[in-house]
Amino acid sequence: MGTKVNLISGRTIVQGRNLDSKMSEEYFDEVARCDLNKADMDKLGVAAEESVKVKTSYGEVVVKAKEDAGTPEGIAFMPMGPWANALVSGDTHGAGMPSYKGIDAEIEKSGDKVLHVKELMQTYMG
Amino acid sequence: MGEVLIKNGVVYDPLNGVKGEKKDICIRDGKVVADVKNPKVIDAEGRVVMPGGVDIHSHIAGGKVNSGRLFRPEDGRKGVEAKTKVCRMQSGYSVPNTFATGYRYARMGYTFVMEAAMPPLAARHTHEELVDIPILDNAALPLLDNNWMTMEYVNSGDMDLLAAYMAWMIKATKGFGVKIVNPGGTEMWGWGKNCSLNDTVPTFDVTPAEIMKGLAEANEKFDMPHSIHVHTNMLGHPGNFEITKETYDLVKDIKPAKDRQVMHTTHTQFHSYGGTNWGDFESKADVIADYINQNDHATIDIGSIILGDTTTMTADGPMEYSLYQLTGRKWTNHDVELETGSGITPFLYSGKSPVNTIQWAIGQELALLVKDPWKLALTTDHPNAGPFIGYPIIISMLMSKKRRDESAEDMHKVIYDRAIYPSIDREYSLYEIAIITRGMAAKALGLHEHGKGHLGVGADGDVAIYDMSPEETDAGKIQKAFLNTKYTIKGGQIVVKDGEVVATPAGKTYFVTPECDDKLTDEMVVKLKDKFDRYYSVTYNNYAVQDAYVPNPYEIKAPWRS
Amino acid sequence: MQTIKLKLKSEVTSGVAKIPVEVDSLTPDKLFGKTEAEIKAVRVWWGNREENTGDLFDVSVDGTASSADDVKLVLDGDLSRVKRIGDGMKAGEIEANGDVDMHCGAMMNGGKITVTGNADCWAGREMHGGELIIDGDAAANLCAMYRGEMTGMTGGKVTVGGNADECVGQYMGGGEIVIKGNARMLAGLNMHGGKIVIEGDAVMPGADMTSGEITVKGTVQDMMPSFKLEGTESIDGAEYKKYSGDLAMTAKKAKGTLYVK
Amino acid sequence: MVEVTDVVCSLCGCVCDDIVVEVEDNKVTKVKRGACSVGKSKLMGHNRIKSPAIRVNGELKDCSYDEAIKKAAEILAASRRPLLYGWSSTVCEADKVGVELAEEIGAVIDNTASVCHGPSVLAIQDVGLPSCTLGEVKNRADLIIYWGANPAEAHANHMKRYSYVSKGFWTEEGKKAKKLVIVDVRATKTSRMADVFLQIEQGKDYLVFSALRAMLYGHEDVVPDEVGGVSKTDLLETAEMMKAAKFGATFFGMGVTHTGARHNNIVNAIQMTRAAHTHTKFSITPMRGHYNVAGINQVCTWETGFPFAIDLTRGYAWYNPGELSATDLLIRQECDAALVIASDPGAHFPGESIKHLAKIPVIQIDPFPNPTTEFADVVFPVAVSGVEAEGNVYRMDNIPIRLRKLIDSEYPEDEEILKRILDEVRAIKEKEGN
Repeated sequence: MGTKVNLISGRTIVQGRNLDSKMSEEYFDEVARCDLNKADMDKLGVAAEESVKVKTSYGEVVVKAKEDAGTPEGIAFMPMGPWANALVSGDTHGAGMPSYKGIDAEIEKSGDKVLHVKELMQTYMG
Repeated sequence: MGEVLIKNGVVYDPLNGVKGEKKDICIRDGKVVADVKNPKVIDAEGRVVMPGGVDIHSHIAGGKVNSGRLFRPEDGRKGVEAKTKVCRMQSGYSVPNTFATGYRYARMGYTFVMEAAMPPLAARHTHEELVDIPILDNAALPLLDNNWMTMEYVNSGDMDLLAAYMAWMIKATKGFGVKIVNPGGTEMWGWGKNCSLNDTVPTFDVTPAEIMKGLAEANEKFDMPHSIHVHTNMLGHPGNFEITKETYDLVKDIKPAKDRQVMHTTHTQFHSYGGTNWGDFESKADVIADYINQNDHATIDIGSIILGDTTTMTADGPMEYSLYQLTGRKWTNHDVELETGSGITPFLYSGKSPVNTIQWAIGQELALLVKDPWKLALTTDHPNAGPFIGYPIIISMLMSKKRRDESAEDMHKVIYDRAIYPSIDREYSLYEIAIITRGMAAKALGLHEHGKGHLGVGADGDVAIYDMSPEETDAGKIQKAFLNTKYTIKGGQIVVKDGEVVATPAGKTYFVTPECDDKLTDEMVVKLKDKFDRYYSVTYNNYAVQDAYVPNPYEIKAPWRS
Repeated sequence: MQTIKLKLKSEVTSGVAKIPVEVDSLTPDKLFGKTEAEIKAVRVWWGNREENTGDLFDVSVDGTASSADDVKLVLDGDLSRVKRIGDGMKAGEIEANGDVDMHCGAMMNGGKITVTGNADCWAGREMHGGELIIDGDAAANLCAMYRGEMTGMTGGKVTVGGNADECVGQYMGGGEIVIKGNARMLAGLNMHGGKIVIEGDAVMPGADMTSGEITVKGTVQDMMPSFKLEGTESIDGAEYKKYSGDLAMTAKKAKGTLYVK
Repeated sequence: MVEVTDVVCSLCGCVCDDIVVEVEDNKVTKVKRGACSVGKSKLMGHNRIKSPAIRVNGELKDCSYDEAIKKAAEILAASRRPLLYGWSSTVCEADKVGVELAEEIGAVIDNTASVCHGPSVLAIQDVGLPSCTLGEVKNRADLIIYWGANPAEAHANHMKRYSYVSKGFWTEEGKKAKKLVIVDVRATKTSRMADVFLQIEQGKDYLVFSALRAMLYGHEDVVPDEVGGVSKTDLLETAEMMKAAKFGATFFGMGVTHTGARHNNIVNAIQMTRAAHTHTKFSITPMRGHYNVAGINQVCTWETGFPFAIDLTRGYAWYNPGELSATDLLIRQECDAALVIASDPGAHFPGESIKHLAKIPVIQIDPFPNPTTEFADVVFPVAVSGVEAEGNVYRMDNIPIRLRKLIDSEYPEDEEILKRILDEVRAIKEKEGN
């Protein structure tokens, strides 16, 4: 069973360190992930490093779950990057800024593989 | 470069005493020469010919100008013109983009503009924009009065070290001279406060008066082309005329290094206010003009108001805050560590407002009441009192009593009670206009020795040909002629023809190198480096403006006067 | 009465890219007095090239007009990439059949525009007069100001049959806006005059308002915490709480009125 | 081995300029001091794009720079609605050529501000920005507020060099004599250092700003007991701290620009600063991301009159974020070609935008392969500014600093590639008689 969360994305230091090496494993490990509160992890029945599928009205991706005490219950945090951005709304409401934070999302445990950057980008090709 | 011959024009060249004589001007390789052999001939028959205009004080480039552009897209939608085969795109009215700035000045016959306030820490920004302004030769005045180093040396009385610091900063910023803006007050604005001329600035234990006197003394230790350039305390406050007078008195006894003023006070309109509040606000232009008439050590530019919407901007942070509190409009502030600050807010000058009406009158009154035009320059403190493209309006006002009377009728009736304006009959001649728009400015900046502001042999081939007869008395026609030249020639090249920009050569940046004794400099640098190590947010070695920022340099050396 | 029909040719919007056509040169007052041939030759921007109206639209003209008021412009075809319909219009009538792109009725001074579908952002931007009717939804910044300006709509009337997105009537100084459906966040932001009626729900209405009046007939989500409850009032038989604000602008400036159920 | 001092970091908006590195055999071999781990990583270098390339039958095939320039110019000259996007991780000298190219081909030019601090720019256009240089904060500020910003992760040197942890003239004691307020949805490394941590409900920033404004103007009576998940007591305490400060400095990040009311959050943050200014000195500064995003805003502003999202279709500038921002244009499928430089929309744009980008011809200019490279049709490898090329950049507080060149590059600079494309475009247009 999935759980409903409010999804936000943002920078992390490892993501920043790999801004110029986004094709690297370190970037993949850092960015293709989703931070959740322990309560939400338990609710989903996932342990750290297990895969979850995150779905919004705009797309879905599979990423690794990570427990983070600082993230409140009901909030999911993903480092900014291609995986989070597969889920965000492009509607800028006449302001030019997509909603990178505050997206209604649903998370469920998943047995699917986490797509590598190249594979993820392939999903946008024609 | 080829030769140009401007034939049969009626020439006004005040620095050479030429008062409307029919005279040919010959240019070869960008300079005025005695004769030419195979020139391109421009027939100026019956038209007014002047040296290229020189603007002594205008805000055209740098951080606060660009902050003004950035936060006023509503200004940017005015004055829009598409690119042409010759010109880049144009936008903006009170804060035009760099391209429009160059084109519009050139179309008015101006070929040199002084950017009047360069925050030293952001000097690279000023230069980046100056490079991007087409046609105009230019220079910029670094702000040196609220600097901690300056205040500390003034406090300790080390005038030689102050001079060494001043020299180092002018070199480091590729600047032209010393700019002073609300001395002490901008530092106090770091804490949200302000001060007046004789108040003590806490921590540094100096008064604004001492700062200005100290910098004037330091400036005159070198053969600086320009004097200190002053925006004194309490700009825009009712009753500030006393402070303005006191400011002049501070430097009365200092001997200038060259044949020029010891102090230039800018946008003097904003400093000639009487009254005690906005209710009893009145003109004291007569008192200020009298002072200038009776003394020879100070010059002014007027900072005349152009009615309408504009963008005010100055390093005088507290003043901009007061203005924003009056209007409630958008307000940007940018304090610069250890050095200066700035504030920006839009403002509407309305002829219906009694205060704006008196301000409007004062600028012109100053021009009309100062007897010797060699003591004043035409400015609008662009864009503070209005955009520079309003100069032709002011010129037509000064030349026509009739136009002034007609205009006064459209203003608030307070003009008849609390301004001197309606009683003044003087009308400027074209010769006098040539003085206040080029000759005086060039001389006050020391640029006449470098080919600016005149048409004598050896001068730069910068010429404005106005499409008007010297006999013209119709104010409307005068205004039109001064807005768009028949020809503007820059360095011997035609850049404007029939009011249209036809060529856009790059301008040169003039900067001064004050030559200071190495020992003094070394001693000063020890103290300066400590400031960088402990308080600046950039390093000493990354501070000075690199040569790459001034691709078309014109260096003026200013030797130490033992 | 004259009817000018312009139907956008399908090939204009059938490419990989949907490049907008900008029709600010095609208002009833600008087309008044022109022959069909002249209308076909009016230049319009399609991307970075100027084209003849006749090359992008099928054009037909019926009847004659004695003034611009008598000119009715009917726009058909896929209008979802047609921007600036009725931009700066002074007189006459425009009927746009379908969804229209941004800036419909921007800076409008007079006349009437009817949009039978949805209107994209900035419909009625800086509108001074006339009437704009949008049968469907209005996207963000309906009747708002242009960037940096402190005045949005100053006059005229706008009716939206469906919902409206964020910032309805920002910096509104006059005129009237009626939203039959819901309004997303910050309707009446910075409002300093005029009237907005939202028949459905609203989020954070009236922020930073200094004058003017907003009525929300549905429910308010996230009521601004800086409004003062002044009492209750009955409007059209229903009981409303009357708030004044926005006190975040200081008490001196907080002269706006917000009616909430 | 040579030690180079005063090295300027070309990674984030902090633009630290006191870095010391070692260079040996035309390589940066060690970052000795001054850089955070992110900056260090930048200086040490990464995998590079090796050769210019053109996509043929779905595969990038290496080619010469001449061939790539010809191809790029053909794409741009033929385009009816080209988008030129990026510009934040290169120097102003290149940005200027970019504006000229956009003007020449009637393009929309936009920069990464539109997905970063574009909302801040819109807010500044509404109410202005009472701000100061970072050194002012260092020397004077006794109250630091980070709102929706997490410098410990995103601007790792910020607190140390400029704000809470730094020591300056009136702040010799450093953080001991300062107060730190953090406002965030999540508890972070940064929030752990705070004197006051306001953990607000996601998306409710706007309400919280308005409540604080009302308090600063003396109208706490109308504020309800809880606003945006924060108790009135905590808000009152914060308001009192603001009033009591000698110099307050607010920094805000994408936690505010990306969420809820977005640009209007920033308007409200600035309005809060104006309200605080009626009590004491207060400043507010956006935590700009890329090292020169402030610079491309500056260049665009002085050349076109506007900072980003500029349409030069008609030969003059029409500015309108929300209409002309890159993500809007792409989602609306308006563009028929794009040039991407010094940025990575493939990684940072919403999927919906990338879908259109993948359909149209894309020219990429970048030192490093990234997600955008996966669908780029013409690719130019270039020198790394700040390591292999010098030039001017603007720090987050708009202080201009010159990047240093530390080593030679086998690749051309951004500016050179852009100039060559511009020349080639002009040659094509001349041939066509335009």
